[in-house]
Amino acid sequence: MVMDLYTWGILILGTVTTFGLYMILSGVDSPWFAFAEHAFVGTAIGLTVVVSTDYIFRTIVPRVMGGEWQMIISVILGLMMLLRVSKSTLHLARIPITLSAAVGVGIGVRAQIFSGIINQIRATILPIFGGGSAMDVVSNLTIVLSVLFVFTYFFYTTEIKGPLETANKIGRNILYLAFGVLFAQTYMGRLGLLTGRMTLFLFPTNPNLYVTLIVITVMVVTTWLLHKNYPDLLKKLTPE
Amino acid sequence: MSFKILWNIDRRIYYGLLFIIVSILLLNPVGMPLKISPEVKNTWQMIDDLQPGDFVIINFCLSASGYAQLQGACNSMITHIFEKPGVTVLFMMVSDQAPIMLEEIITINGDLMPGKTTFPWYEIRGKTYGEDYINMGFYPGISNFIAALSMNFRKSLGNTDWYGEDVTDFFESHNIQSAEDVDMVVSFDSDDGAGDFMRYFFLEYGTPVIQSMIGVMVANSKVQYDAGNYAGIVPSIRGSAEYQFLQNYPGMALTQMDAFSAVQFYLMALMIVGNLGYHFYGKKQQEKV
Amino acid sequence: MGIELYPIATGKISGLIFFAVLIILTLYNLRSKKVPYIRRVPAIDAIEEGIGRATELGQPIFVSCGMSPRGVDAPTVAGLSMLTHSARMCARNDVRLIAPMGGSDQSYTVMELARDLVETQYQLEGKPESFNIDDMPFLSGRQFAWASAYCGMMMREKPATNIMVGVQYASAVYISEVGHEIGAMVISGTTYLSNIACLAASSDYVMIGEEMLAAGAYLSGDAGQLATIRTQDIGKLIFLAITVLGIVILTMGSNFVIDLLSS
Amino acid sequence: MSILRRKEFFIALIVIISIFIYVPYFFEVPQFMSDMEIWLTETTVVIIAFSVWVGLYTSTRRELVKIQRKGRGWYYSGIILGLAWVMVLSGLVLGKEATIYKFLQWAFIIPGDSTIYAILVFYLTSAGARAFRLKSLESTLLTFGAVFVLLKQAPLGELLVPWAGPVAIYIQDTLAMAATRVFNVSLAIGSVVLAIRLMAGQEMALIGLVRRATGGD
Repeated sequence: MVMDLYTWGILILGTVTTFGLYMILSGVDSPWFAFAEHAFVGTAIGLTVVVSTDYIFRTIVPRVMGGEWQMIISVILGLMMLLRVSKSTLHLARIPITLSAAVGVGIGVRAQIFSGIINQIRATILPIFGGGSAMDVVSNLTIVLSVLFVFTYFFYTTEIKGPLETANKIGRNILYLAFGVLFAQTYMGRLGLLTGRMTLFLFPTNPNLYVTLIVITVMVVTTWLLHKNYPDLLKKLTPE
Repeated sequence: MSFKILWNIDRRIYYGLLFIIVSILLLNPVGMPLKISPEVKNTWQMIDDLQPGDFVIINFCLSASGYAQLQGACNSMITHIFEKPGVTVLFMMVSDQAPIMLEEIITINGDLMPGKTTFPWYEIRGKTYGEDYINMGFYPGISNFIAALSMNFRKSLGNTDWYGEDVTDFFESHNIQSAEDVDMVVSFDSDDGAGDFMRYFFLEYGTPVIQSMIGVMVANSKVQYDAGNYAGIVPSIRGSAEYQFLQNYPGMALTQMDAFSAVQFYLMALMIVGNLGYHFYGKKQQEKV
Repeated sequence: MGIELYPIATGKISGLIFFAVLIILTLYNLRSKKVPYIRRVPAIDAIEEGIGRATELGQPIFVSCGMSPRGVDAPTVAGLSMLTHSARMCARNDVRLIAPMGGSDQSYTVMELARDLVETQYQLEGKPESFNIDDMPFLSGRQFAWASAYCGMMMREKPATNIMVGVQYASAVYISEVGHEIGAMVISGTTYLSNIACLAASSDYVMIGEEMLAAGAYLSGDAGQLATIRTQDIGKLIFLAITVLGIVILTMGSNFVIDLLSS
Repeated sequence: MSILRRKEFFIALIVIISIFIYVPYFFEVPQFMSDMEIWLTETTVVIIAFSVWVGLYTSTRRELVKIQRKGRGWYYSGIILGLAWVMVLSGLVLGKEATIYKFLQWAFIIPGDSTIYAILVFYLTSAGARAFRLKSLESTLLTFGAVFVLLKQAPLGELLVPWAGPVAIYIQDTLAMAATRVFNVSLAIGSVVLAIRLMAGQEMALIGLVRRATGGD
């Protein structure tokens, strides 16, 4: 019985969430959308809090118990973060904020020097003549020249005129061509998300397509009715 | 006059048609041919070359949305790794929605161990929980955590798994002490989890990193793959379909490819319609204004 | 005690040199306090146009400084500059500013910062009472929960302009199209190239990656930030010079530069 | 005025932290320095884990105020507040395997998250139909780039227009790749410079210390 309630609840509420959120496509405000949106935000906040706190209890607390005194300081610094909620203790919360900003920026940047800069130079140093087919020569030459042209588009402190202006324009055009390519690639990626979602919907593992369809019909009809006949009620039912 | 209609199509008509096309082709797949790209073949080979005694981290930086797309890659790659004899596996997540999705993957591909009724006690392709694989669950702070993991491997992970079981024996019996003992990292990403593994594991210890990522990340990951930062990539749904094909794993990724082709032609058709509308009607209207 | 006594870790010499050069350049540029020439990017005019539009129509504007999933980083700084600038313009023209905050686990700190910065702008304009903290709500630390709440707010408030800069992931297209649907002018800028490609198709104005950083520095008017742009340009020149040198030497049959970079 | 409020204290803190972060990375240092580096990194993870409670607090406060005011649609605030706290209490008190906790995840989070991602295709379609018009040189280039890749990606497209595939691969692997690379490099340089500015005490506004008055005032 409890298990039934569980499956049916997930089916119905899941459908309400899914189609409530799809309703934004219609461009019409609907209480179902508002419900789905707020329920999603609420549970999402809750989930983050639970898993983060669980990490503290599962990993950090045993280490403190195990006699790692330096972790006690970490926990104290973490707790100091909570002082941010009051104006009088706000300055104390700046210590952990400074620490996490400085460490976060530091560990990110030091590795980026290699992965983002040095290794990229290495990958751009391509043999233009010598070895390889004519096609290789053409593509290597294109890569090198495109890199040069696009870079000129990203110079901000030099006045763009003369030959630099031509290079800048070519760079900009290459960039737009690249945007077209990337749009198409991204489109395909997003399409994967839609077909993935539709697959789950059309071939549900926990099936009752009829229930889903009934729920959707109810949602569509109520929204339509509210819109046509009871605009005041609709206003009352949606948040400001 | 007819071009006026083309210029003023309501976007809801676009949406409705798209919905219908996808539904029809998913329900009645045609079965179009598929070419295997070299990078997926290469990645498949790398996983196939895993030796007994190798230790693999499988990381999820995947939200529920990305799972809908990478389902095929998750299932086929994970079973491939689990089919290699003597390989030990550690699951970890840096996305808070991932634990519940991993449980689904395990239920699909594994069976409960005899005498057990709950998670984590599942057997997948002959590997048993606690001996051949463990699930360490979620850790906060994506890049910061992975950095900490590379420096202080055992302590960052802790001794209890996601379900509160003590897993000290697992690490000791397989002699896993530091990040240098990791032989491969596989990351399923809808955020840049593999990028962090690449920066802190590959650049530090040379650990090969394989990424399977959602569509929007493909362009960036390809650049990293070409620069030699990633050892392998399985890009989005197409990569998933190819991997499923190589692995002979039955699944939806292959059937989704039909809907793919059709919708891309649909977009091209819309582009033509939009251009006709613009050049024969909209342009004049805009010039008038 | 001398740190230089420790041997350099293997394979890190090239990175260390690059880093050191950038440190020296930045410190030099900061000290000289010389404000360099900065190319004016079209997006700046777009922001002014957008706020002007809101003033005319008497509608609010939406500004987002990004999801900041990696905490405080360069694009987020640009986003905050843009938010600060918009806040000042809004306070001056009595336009209501709505800035939905959140989007990632690390956005909590950025949120407090943004609130501080915006409140200061209202105080500087002499209208502290116009600042309303509820117009900068926290809409959860999850990307899509944040985005759907953002769109819900937009559909209800019907803003004249929607400006979103900083780190924006896939949700940016969603927000931008909803913005377009309700008739808002959409100005966006982000650092993820695939996203920019999509935003270029759906926004009215788009800032391409570094253009956004330059615009942020330009708007902030802070000599230090402007000097940073100069350093970045020099950094790019160094990158180009090494690449070209490497290609020339490689063509002559030597792997010298590649080996140097690997050391 | 205590030392904890002074700007110099924070700059010193940043510089000390930076030394422990950068030096062990580039040099072979004694053990205590790498221990410090490890501790600092682990501490940030702990701080992030705690800071989510600040987020919970601020949203609770905001929604409570809304409920008190009883404005239009105030009960939606009740939904946020109620669900957030039911999640927190069930997850922490009853455990992660609790039925109610899993139920809420499957009912709201998983469908919500995947739906919004899927909606993007619809919006991209309408954006594409609108943007790909041969108006100017830029939009023409945008359109051509997209068409070739679309033809290549759809298996049927390669059969109908066989030469589209190689052209698309050429554009993808040279021009688009170069643009992406330049883009990433310039951002990487930007981040490095930002890190240096932080060390130089130029970005104190970012830790909330100095309220930066910006240009024009």
